[in-house]
Amino acid sequence: MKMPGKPYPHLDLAAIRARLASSRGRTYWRSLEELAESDGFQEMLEREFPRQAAEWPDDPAGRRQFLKVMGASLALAGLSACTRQPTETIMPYVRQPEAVIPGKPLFFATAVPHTAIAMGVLVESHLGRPTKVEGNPEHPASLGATDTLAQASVLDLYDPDRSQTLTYLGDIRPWSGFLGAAREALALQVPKAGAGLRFLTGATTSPTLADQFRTVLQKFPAAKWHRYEPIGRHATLTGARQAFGQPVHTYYQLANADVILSLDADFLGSGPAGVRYAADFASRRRVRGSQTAMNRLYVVESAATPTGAKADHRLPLRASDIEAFAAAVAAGVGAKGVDTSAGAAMTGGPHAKWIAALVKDLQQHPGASVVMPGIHQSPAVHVLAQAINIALGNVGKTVIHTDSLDPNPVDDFDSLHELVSDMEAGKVDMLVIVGGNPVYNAPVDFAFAQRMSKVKLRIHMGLYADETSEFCQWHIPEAHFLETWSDARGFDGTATIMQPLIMPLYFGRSVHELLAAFGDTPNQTPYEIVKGYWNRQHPGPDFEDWWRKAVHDGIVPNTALPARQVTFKGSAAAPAKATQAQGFEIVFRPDPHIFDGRFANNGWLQELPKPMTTLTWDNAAIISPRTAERLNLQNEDLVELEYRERKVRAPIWIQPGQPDDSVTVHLGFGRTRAGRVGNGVGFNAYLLRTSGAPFFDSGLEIVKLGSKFPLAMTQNQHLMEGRAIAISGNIEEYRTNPAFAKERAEEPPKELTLYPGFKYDGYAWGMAIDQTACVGCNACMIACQAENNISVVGKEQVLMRRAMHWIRVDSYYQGSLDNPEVLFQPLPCMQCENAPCELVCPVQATNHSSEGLNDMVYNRCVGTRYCSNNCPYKVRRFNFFLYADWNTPTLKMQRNPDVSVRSRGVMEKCTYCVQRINEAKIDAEKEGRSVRDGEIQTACQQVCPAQAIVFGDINDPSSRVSKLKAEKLNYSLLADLNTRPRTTYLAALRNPNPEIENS
Amino acid sequence: MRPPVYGLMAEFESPTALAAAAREVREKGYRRVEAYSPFPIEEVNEALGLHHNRLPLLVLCGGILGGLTGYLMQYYIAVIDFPINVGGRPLHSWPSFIIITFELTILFAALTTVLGLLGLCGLPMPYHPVFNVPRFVQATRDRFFICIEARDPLFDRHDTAEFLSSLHPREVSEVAH
Amino acid sequence: MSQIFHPSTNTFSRVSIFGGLFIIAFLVWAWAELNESTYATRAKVPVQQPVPFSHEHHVGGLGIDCRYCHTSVENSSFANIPPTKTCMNCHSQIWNRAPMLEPVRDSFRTDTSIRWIRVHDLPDYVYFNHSIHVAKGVGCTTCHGQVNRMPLMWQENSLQMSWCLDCHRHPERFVRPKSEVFSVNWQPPPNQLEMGRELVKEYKIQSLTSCSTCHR
Amino acid sequence: MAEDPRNPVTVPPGRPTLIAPGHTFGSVTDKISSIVLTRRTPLFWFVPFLIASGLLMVFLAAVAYLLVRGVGIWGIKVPVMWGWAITNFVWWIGIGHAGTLISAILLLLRQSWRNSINRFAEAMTLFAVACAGMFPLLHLGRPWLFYWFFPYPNSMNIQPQFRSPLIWDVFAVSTYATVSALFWFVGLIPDLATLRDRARNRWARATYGILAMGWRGAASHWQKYETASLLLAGLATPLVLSVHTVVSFDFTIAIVPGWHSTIFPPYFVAGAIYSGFAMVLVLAIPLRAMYGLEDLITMRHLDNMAKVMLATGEIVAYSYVFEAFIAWYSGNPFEMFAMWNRMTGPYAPTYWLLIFCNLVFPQLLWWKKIRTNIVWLFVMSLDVLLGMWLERYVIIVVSLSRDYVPSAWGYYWPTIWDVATYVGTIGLFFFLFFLFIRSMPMISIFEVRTLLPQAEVTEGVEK
Repeated sequence: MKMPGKPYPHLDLAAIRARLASSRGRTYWRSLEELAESDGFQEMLEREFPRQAAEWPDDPAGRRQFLKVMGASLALAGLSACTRQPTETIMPYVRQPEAVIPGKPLFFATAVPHTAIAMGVLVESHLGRPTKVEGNPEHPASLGATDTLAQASVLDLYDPDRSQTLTYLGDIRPWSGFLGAAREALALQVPKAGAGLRFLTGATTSPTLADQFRTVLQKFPAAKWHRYEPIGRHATLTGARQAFGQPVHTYYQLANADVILSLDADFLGSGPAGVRYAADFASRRRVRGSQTAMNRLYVVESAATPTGAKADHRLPLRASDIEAFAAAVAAGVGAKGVDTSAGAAMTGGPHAKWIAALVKDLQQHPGASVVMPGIHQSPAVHVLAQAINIALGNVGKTVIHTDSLDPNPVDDFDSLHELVSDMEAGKVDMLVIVGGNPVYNAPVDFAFAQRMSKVKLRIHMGLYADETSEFCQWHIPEAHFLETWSDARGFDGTATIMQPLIMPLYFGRSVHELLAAFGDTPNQTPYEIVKGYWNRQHPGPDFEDWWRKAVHDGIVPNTALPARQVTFKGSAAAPAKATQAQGFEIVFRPDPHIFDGRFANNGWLQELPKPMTTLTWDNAAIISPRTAERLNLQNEDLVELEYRERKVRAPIWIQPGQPDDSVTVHLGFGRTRAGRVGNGVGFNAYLLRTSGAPFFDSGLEIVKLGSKFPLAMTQNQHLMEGRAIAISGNIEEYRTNPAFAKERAEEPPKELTLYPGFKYDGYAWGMAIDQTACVGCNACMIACQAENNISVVGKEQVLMRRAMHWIRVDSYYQGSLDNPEVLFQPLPCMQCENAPCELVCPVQATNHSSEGLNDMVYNRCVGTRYCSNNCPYKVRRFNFFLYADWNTPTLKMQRNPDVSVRSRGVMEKCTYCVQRINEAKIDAEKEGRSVRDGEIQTACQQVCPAQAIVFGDINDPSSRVSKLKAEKLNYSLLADLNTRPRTTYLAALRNPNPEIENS
Repeated sequence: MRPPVYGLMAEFESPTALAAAAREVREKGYRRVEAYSPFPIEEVNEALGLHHNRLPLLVLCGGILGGLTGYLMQYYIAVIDFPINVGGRPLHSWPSFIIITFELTILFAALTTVLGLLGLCGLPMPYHPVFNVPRFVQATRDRFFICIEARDPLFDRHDTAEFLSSLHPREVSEVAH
Repeated sequence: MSQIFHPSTNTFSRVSIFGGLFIIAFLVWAWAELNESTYATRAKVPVQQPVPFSHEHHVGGLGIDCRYCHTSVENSSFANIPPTKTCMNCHSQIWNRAPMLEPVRDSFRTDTSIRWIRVHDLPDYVYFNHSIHVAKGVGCTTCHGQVNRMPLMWQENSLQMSWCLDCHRHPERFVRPKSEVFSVNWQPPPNQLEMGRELVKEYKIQSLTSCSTCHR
Repeated sequence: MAEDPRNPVTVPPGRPTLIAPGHTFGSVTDKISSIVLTRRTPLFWFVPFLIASGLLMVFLAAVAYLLVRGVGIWGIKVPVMWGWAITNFVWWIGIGHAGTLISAILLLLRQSWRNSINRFAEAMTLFAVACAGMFPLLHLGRPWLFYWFFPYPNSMNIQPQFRSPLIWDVFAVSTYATVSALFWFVGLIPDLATLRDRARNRWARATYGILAMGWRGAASHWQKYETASLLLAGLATPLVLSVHTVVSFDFTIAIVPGWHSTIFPPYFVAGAIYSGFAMVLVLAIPLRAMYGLEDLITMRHLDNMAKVMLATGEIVAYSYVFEAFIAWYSGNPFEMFAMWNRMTGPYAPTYWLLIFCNLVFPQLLWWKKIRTNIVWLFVMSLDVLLGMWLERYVIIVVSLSRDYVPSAWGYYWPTIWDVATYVGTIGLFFFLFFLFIRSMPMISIFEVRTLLPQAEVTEGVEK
């Protein structure tokens, strides 16, 4: 199979215009006037020589750049001018806080709320600047790891585009001004008990907030509190209500599961519990020596996801067919109280054997299996899944039911619909929107903006002055979660008290403050509010200590929700209607990185390659190869998607493993008021999304437009060309010949050399990467970016293959084009002992440390780029332009002070987070001991949910990394080149079901 | 005591004539003789007894010096001054050091050649008495000159002039200082 | 023809050929000198501060220990510049009216930092850690000179890479007993070398010259 | 001029007629020096000179913009970190081989036909090397730090890394440039003296006088002068062979499939001479026409040069064949793929065009008719120049675009700035070359004199 790369020669003016028009990329890093200037420049360029578009990173900050260079050349002319440094000042504290030791970071526990569900984290703070998010090992949702969103959240904090002022009709107003206005408006509401008062928030699990709402609603009984999440737990909730008659919350204990069936659930590394699930899942797949037990994962899915890639058996099905599939399985396992008639279509169909084998497998593991429905699936699927789990006796063992995390949960679409109709009916005088962006992301059929205009007083609180605030009189900048006090619950109910790391940078207000304004104590600080609430929960003299401990640990003791016994009522759902496939199916998915669009202005997330497609800076209409052939579509072809008389234009991406006749579009793009990074990136799929079919529906038409739209991929070639790159095998293979990977890698013997090698006594750093564990979530890439001050380069530069990530996660396909087997391979610098890159550097800018690190000395590099040419793994990254931002103050605050910020013309690369190594070594030396195993964690290792990356001293035979490298599965990448990499891989293993294999 | 003139110069029209003249001048016993021609003429050199010169020896020394400089510099820098592990290669990677050793050998040798040439010829010397002879400009075109210098013991302003004219030159002229 | 050149040109031309070589040699030498000069390195140049703080007086005269102000020198990369509070500990009592100290009092009153001028300023791509050096028996004065003789602070050494390497290559020439690390009057004993070698063994001092020791 | 009865002008039988009959010392001298000393510059000089100057401006603009923005303005990317810049570097260096080769090797081989072409061939060499030398500097990410390539005592105590072929390049190219310049200048001295003596304008006389350093054609000087020329030739010969060998090390030392090959050094040298002679022909053919030098640069010269081209061309052809064969024979999957990729990959058209230009088309040179046909020769030379440029492009770009790890594969495409920089250096080259032919004797006068029959001493030395 050929993954079509860039056509060659690739010259397409229209596309380049589109490209120029489409993306802003690095303008992020520049001030507005420069942005304007850059646009002019680009148009000029476009007129002059369109071919060149790609080679502008976006904004030639002409004059400044020029002066810079003149500076450089003058420095050269002016002899030692280049060696003399400008004068710096030091500004010490006036009164130094006790805890603070300048030069040493502090870590504070808090939580990252993901659709209000908490993941406990520890945030690194340098002299009061939060710079990096790490997982909180104590927290059930984290266990020390984190995900992409948590890593990127710190960049959101410093985003210069966040709204910075409280405004009324665009004019700046003081907080008191707002309070006054609010009071007046509320005064009118008092007589009618708040009948005209409406609140709209996103989902929430915050006990404090719930409590505040309770008081407010007591004061205004007729007021209503609506909740809307575009990517909410709609199906889960409705399914639960149907199944149990109450909003039961369900989560899974994959650590106890031998067989897992995912019904369109992308549970690995995404979603609020994704990190924990990935950890538990991987924990059951660690094949070591004679320990060859593995769990088995079946995935039935409507889009190519990392979870599907990890599956031992994957079945691509149109989203609408999954209900039938579930019914078939339910019938197979003899689930009670559900209508499984729809299953007949499947059991009679081509997948009959598959299903039979699956059912058998499930039944062989009662109480040790899990069936997970996807949040994008229909409620019916959820009901069926519950029924199957009950039938398999999984409840209480691998499937846990608890009370809802949200005290009184509501269905997103019902709730929003109610609000909309009230607004239409003119019942709403005062609407307070907190956090959400409904104007952008509400279902189109609600025509939210237009109906909202009927509301007299419209108040919006948000991190950004976004599409919604444009339609509101009042906009209140919201405080970032790292800037204020709050609390939230984890997926299992564990509550975390979120403490601020820094004063609000942009005078943001917390949602608690806002609600207080509607209560009787308008001037309470968030601290007082949150602490007050918890004090009421824990009265008594020991509260202070209790509070300190809870805040310090990042966990409120015994707040996890207890498991509940619930009785299955059977589904009230009508049996699935046979899907009449008129037209194509359209599937709406949140973007893996910018989610529902709220992170659209986050450069790290925009440039982070999406799993599988490695697409950056865009979304696409993803179709299967077969569909593409039928419609005669190529990658990057611009098409018009027409669905229920609504149209959007989208570029095509052909994704192997995508079910046929089904188009997956990612939500969250096409923002108009996201900020300089997010504006106009991609197309807005919400324009097709209706409340009737929020996640999928058939009836889509595709019209080819004939023009092209370039998509910036970081990987064009997903075939290994029969080379031993990412080696994989079956568990059976391993049992018969554990060393199969080593044999394929052809490692030459160490003696095979004319010259004596170098001795590495003392430490010898090395890394082992378990490809079986890696779930391809890309968290390592963004963690590395945050830790090592890696620049964002923008779409044009990614198109030029100049993305800067030091570690990348390659995905390779093998097998059939329609349902390929996918392998993930994280690729950091291999730290070769015989490094080809070092040999060719003319100025000794890269060479070996005494501990075997392949050092890169940025300040010595002159930029011949020879090292990159000679690197067989291509892990070196080059600053073709001045990528790093040397101007925006807030972005400087984010930087890790322990890592140099690279300048133009310099090569950079992974050095195993040498700053962390040095720190640990110094501490150890001072204590007169040697570094303990596990004391040093590289950023990529620390973030990895599946613990696929292990780093340590390979001279210490007892270290984890040594043990892994001793495994038979361990092999070196391109070993036959005799580069002697310090980073090695454990071959990927799968545990297929023989019955399906052989059929 | 400085003789009144630099010497006497005879002009010929062909290399053959010059060679013949040179021979006779030598036979007559003159030693401080110089011939001038628009291109090198071996016969004249022989006639004037110009055989070997020290240039090749100089160049050899220059070359050896260059080679040593090249290799020792590299050895010192890579092994002694700041030994760094580069791609696991030995500090003393002699095969890699050969190229620069070679280049510096050539460079030094070539520079010695040119400087040696200038030195041995006493160039640059933009001013020289022979340029005082008006027709000497033809020496770089198509005329051939022979000049007996006044410093020669046998030199006599009158007799030498007589003798030169006996060689059938185109013309004989005195060379002022 | 008439001569084009005056006889003197012979001398001129020859001199100029060799003179050229000398001029180039001179330029190279000048460049090298300039790079090492105190102009480029700023060594030995007293720095004017907003408050003319005298180490001579406080360290030499009053004998205050380095760590009284530079609190984090033993456990952080940064030795710390004392907060205004530290000054006020004493100067709220003594010299509490001295006009010279007005900036200090002002800072304390208005809660704004004093803007000290950085004296020892390494390039941003160099990562130096005070604590480990102190812990391994590198005395303050080894790098900072005898601050107790400095009425105004100046940078004692060039702080150039070659200077760092001197010690990283031959620690035995500079280390001293840990007990003496903070003593400002300590002078290397005549048997420095042999003592040094023993201390190097005793303190397990490694001679770290890998690039990533200082550059990341 | 009046003939001296004692030595009549007689052409000894069998002596090759490298110079059309009828010439005398005076006539050749006047003919060549008049080109320089003539009062008014001919139009056919101005037109190309102005075009070249225009291109030079383009070059300066491109370089200025490069320094302002960074090498990102070029099409380079991961994995193809070297694009046109290095291609041009190797191409120019290759061209720069002909001059020294002609003057050095042919001198040692006593090929007297070289005498009337070596001068401008050497000049061509110098200017080609000048153009080549630009690229290694310009392609640096931080060009202002180029001096770190040289070992010198510094406050960082850090020196160049002598295992890197790039450092070898620095030494090889600078040495080659220096030696070629010396060789060229030494060769010029006697002719400068001639110009000094023929110039009317006193400034011209002074200038040439200074440059001639007082050369007066003394026999003792001539004798040392010839020794020096032989020594320089002897030194330049291994040097000229080494330069492109070293340049080829840039590739052979690396482990990139398609680069890591032992056949490169000889094959690069042959290729260099190939393109070098092509460039000499490209210059010589119009020159002799413009300045009516047919009687000095005769058909025989052109024929000989064409033969050299043919010979080196065959060596290059042989190398291509063997490169492919070895790739297959080695059984190394990466090598095999690299070769297969050249032939069938996305850049296949470039490869096949290269094969046509360097391997197929030049076979016409076997026919004397072609070799002695001005037009054919000129076209052929241009074709070879193009072919040799393509060869380097294929080696560099195509090999890099698809190396070991498929996930990193990517395709290079030049930007307008790549083109501008390249075209710009061509401008620079001709700018310098036209200045040269206007101000210096483009043919070695004194060496041409020796080719005249009159130069023979006809009577026996012994009596």
